[in-house]
Amino acid sequence: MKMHDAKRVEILVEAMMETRLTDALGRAGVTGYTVLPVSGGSGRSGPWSREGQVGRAAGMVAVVCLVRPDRLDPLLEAVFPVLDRHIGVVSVTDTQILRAERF
Amino acid sequence: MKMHDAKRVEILVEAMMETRLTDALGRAGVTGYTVLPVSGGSGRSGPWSREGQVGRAAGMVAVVCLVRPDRLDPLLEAVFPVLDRHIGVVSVTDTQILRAERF
Amino acid sequence: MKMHDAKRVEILVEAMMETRLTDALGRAGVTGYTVLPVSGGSGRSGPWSREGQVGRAAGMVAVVCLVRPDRLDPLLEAVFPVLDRHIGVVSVTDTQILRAERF
Amino acid sequence: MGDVISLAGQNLISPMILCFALGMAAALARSDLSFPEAVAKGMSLYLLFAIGFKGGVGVAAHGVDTGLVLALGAGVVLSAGLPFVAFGLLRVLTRLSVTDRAAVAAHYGSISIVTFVAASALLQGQGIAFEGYMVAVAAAMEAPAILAALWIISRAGGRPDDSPGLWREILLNGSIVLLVGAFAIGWITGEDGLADISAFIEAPFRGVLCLFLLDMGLVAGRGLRQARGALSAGVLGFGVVMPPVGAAIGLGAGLVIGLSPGGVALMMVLAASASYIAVPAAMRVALPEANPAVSLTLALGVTFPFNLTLGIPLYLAVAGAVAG
Amino acid sequence: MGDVISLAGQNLISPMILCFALGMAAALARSDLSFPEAVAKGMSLYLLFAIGFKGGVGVAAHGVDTGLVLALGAGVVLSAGLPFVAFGLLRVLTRLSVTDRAAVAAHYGSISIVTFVAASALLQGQGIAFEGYMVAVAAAMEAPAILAALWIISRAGGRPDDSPGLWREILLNGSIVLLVGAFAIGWITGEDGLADISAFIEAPFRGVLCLFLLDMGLVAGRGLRQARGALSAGVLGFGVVMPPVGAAIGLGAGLVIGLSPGGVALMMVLAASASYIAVPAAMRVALPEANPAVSLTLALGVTFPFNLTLGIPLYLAVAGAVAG
Amino acid sequence: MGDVISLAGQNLISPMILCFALGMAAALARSDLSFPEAVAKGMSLYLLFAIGFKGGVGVAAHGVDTGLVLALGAGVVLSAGLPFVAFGLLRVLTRLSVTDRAAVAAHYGSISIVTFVAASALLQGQGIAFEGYMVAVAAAMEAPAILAALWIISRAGGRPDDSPGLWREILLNGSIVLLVGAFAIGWITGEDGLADISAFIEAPFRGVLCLFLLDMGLVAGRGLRQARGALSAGVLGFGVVMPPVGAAIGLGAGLVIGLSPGGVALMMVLAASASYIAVPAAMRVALPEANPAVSLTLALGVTFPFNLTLGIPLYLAVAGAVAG
Ligand SMILES: Nc1ncnc2c1ncn2[C@@H]1O[C@H](COP(=O)(O)O)[C@@H](O)[C@H]1O
Ligand SMILES: Nc1ncnc2c1ncn2[C@@H]1O[C@H](COP(=O)(O)O)[C@@H](O)[C@H]1O
Ligand SMILES: Nc1ncnc2c1ncn2[C@@H]1O[C@H](COP(=O)(O)O)[C@@H](O)[C@H]1O
Ligand code: NA
Ligand code: NA
Ligand code: NA
Repeated sequence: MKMHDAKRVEILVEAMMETRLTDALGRAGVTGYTVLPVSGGSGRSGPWSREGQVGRAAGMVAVVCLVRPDRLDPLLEAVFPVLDRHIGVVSVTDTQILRAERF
Repeated sequence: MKMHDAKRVEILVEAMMETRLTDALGRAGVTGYTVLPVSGGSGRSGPWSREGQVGRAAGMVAVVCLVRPDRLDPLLEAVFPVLDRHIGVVSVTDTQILRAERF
Repeated sequence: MKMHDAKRVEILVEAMMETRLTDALGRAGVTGYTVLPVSGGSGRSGPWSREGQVGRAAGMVAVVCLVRPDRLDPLLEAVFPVLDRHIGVVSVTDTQILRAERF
Repeated sequence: MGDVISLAGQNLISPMILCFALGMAAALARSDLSFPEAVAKGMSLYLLFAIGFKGGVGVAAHGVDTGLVLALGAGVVLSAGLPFVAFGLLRVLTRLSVTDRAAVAAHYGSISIVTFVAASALLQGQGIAFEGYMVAVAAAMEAPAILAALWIISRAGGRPDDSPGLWREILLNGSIVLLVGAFAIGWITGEDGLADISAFIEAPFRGVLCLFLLDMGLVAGRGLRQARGALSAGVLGFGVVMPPVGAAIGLGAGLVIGLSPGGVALMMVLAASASYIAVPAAMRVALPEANPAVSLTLALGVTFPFNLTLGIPLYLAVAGAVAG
Repeated sequence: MGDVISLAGQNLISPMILCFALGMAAALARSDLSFPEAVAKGMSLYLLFAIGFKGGVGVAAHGVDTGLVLALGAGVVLSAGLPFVAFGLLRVLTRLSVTDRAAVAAHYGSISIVTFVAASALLQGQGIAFEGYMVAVAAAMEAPAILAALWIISRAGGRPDDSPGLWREILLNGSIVLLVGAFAIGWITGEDGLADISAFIEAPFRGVLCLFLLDMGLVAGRGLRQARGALSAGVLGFGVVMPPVGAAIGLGAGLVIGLSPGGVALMMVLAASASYIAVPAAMRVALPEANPAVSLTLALGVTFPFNLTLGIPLYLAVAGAVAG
Repeated sequence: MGDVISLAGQNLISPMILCFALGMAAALARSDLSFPEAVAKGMSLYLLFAIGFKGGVGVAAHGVDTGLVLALGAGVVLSAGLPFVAFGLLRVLTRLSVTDRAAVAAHYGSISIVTFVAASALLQGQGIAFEGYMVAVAAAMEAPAILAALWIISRAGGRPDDSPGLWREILLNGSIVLLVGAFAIGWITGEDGLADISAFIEAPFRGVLCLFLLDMGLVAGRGLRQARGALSAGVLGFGVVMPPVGAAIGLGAGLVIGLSPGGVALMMVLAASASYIAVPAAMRVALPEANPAVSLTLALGVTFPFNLTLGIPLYLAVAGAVAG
């Protein structure tokens, strides 16, 4: 089946910043992304879990964007200022996609 | 540690099609997959979120399959007709797995 | 933007083993990981789903660790004994990360 | 006339309506107020169970006669017929594609159980009796509209996905099974069964309904905000014209089969309401090319609030005047 | 005898049983009706809290005597002893591996709190009193069976994972802590505490139990559907033979320590029931090679419905006849 | 004095406090007892809706006078002023950075609605009346403290993120909107509205509060366990010194504006309590460099239990003695 090169960008970011991040993605012309819930984790600031939590202060989400390789740089440039002072981890993986006309 | 080449296929598909997709995977001999919940996203048809929703019409799931490279093509051929007319994004990434005897 | 080579380790493990796994990661010096919920799946032991379940016996979680390449082996060696007799799938993917000073 | 206005006025300042309005206002103002998906589903399961059970107890109490069969038949005919009316009206009022028109038509032939619940709560508040089996009529009206829409689209050269799996999904979808199952349990266990669990399904019912309507307001408001632009004036117009048209047809049906005034009012409500749970899901499978934002926003963001605020009191007053 | 049948018949058409049947039927028919995991857990937390609290209030009201200590002791002995009975019976009836037999035996030595809750609801419905501390006995019976099963498997040359972490997990697992904690709070605050929150933990209790049983029916039905084939006739037979055997042993224990007829019935129910929450989780850790589909489907899909429909009325009638 | 002790003693063995203690003990013992996030949020939505609604009904019943305006004004002044007191006290007692001190100060200027709910439940249990609009005062006290803290940090050379988006988020955050919205609905619909849904928002209220406090105990205990070490003795000391200091200032404010004894007690409670929902979220956005473990653990793990067990009875007794 015909596949096309693409990048899978996975952004783990604190939940409070989700809207700011997706707004920034939108401004950078990235309208395709998917948000996955995160139930817990651990980092330099220690472990955390969403269990029984009401407030949104402790918690993260995973935002996954599949983009054409040439769209990667604008995406990262848009994302960076949002994450700058905030908790967030960005990874970029080479991947292949079906139906590239959608991207 | 001994690792083996494999493909990580990630299928983002609208929730209503989950059973049809996994049935198709089963028919193609792919019995190993894992389903992750998705809480929101955005695409050409605009943004959406599962918050407060009762119906299943708006919503997606992420189905992750790890397969041996030679099993990729049958998998994609089985998946394609299900996704054809539906919302769905398929990405395939090279990866390495432990304990390949399981796949 | 400056990116750094890294490994994305994704461990699908039965929910009962989550704490043992993250404890083992901690002992191996891996303090950064993120846990994603899993809603269902299928394997050699058949399909399962979390819907309506109260007990934790049937169910998995996905633990994602981004590590520097040289930290991969200790990580896998720490993880292996925990998974040895248990349900679990480990995949390792080459990736690139921003802000490597955090890892 | 004065009565209609005063009833509508009273209705407008009931906790139920105000909760819906609060939700809608919060969503339009972009507040982050939201209910977790699991809580929304939990409330919906509770409401379906309670309304089904109480309907069944009502049938057990008053016995069952030919009325039940007639009403079920009328419901099926309405549900299968209304999509044609809606499809025609959409051609006149909008420029939607045939596929989108068929999808919207399926929503309006089918019913909204929460509108039904809100109407029966209002009837109960006013001490107006109605046939317990109307909840079974509601269940019977979910599916025929889908069949009608698929027939319309096939005749227009479309290619709906109507595999057998789809039919099992539609007929055994969770809300129908729970509604009909709870109805059957209520019928079998009758007043004794109700006594057993009435502190759970009767006492807190209206309060849960308020919170659920708050959540629906949030979802409807968010939909409206995100879909601005997708909805032309003609489409919006359809959303408030179709309910009274449907209600008028429902009125005829209710009178013909001889329902009580309360029953006629509920038949009007069912005909006037549009599905926003079962049909949207079925349409995603059967007519994936239809734009879900159009039909869902119309059903939940326009027709539902219209019925909730103005429609229901109007239908009640008309039913009272004509059938009373 | 006629009484047993009429009691069983009445029980079979109670909302509780019918809800379970509805869930099971819906799952077997592949309906998509389902409860979100969070809602199921929420209902289970509610039921554990309410039943524990009410048990504690019962002890506060009637004082505590040597009966409590005797009953706890009897519970521990039963829980540790029944796995040996189950293990032997499984060797006769099935071809399961030693590991699977040990895992199943652990489930049947331990208890199902929902079966206990359903039985006490039935007792209350019939106005039969029982010792409030029976809920503490239920808690005490969760863990010893696991120890017994691990001992069995070790003697058979197996290699269970019995690290200290496991023991903390078993003894401090969420349902035991909540049940015992709520029991303690009920005991400390007594009737005053109950008056404070009875509108929450008493009035809606049976209704919540109905919905929870509906969910259990869904999960049990799905399990049966997916595990068809994994369960031989012998395994299925064990699922209905073991409960009466356990109940008979529980009857003896209850009579020896001098419980009231209601207490004897509950002791029988505890002995007859099989764990489907705590033990399955512990077995995944300690005996990962055991096939969870076998023991879980057996406990939840066979033994639980058997006890719910036929077992409980039978145990009640026997307890009434022998201890009454 | 004896009265204070007996009131505190009674309070300590109420189901509410014992539930919180159970949760904390379970978390410290590393039990896996936990509430799903969705259930915790569902309970919190219920409590906010119920307390807001009942406050509004209270205002509808007793009419509104200048007292409401004065109390709102006093609340805003307290919320904006207390952060300065807290900031100063933190400089004396701790070695926290300026950023962390400002973040903690924002938490203590703002309020904890569950502390308010627990206090009003205690007042109701004792038959002490209070102004219904105190719930609106609670809502008004959420945001000013954040503004004050950002002003403090700016003056200290810090660089808070105070974009306009932040202000919409703070003022329209879900809990404020729900509380104020429910208050308005209660006010509009009055006693009739309450009669409609009191079986939902009044009868089960205290029971839901117990389960919610159990969950809060679990979260607080887990936070304490994970943050051991992050909290020095000075920081812990601040957590128990600041509440009485705030309460004393709240007492002055309540007396000046002439609240009833019950109202004065609640004003003290508001001033003494620290936010653990709205402010932590706002601080993550505005002051990301502040360590959330410090302020959240302090507010939820130290100050909340202190107020719940000792603080509230103390403030009640003082308010009764001074304003009674
Ligand atoms: N190396 C990593 N791999 C995966 N997730 C991480 C990693 N480092 C941090 N995280 C996530 O980011 C959160 C905050 O990290 P930190 O700022 O280091 O405390 C953690 O709780 C994890 O959820
Ligand atoms: N490039 C992308 N990367 C990640 N997810 C996407 C992408 N495009 C679409 N999606 C997901 O697929 C859904 C439907 O996309 P669309 O059909 O373009 O509206 C979106 O709401 C996203 O959840
Ligand atoms: N190839 C695979 N790809 C993704 N997930 C898998 C795969 N194999 C197994 N799993 C997951 O691991 C669980 C247990 O697998 P098994 O031990 O084979 O029954 C399954 O239910 C899936 O959630
Ligand atoms: Na209709
Ligand atoms: Na047992
Ligand atoms: Na305060």
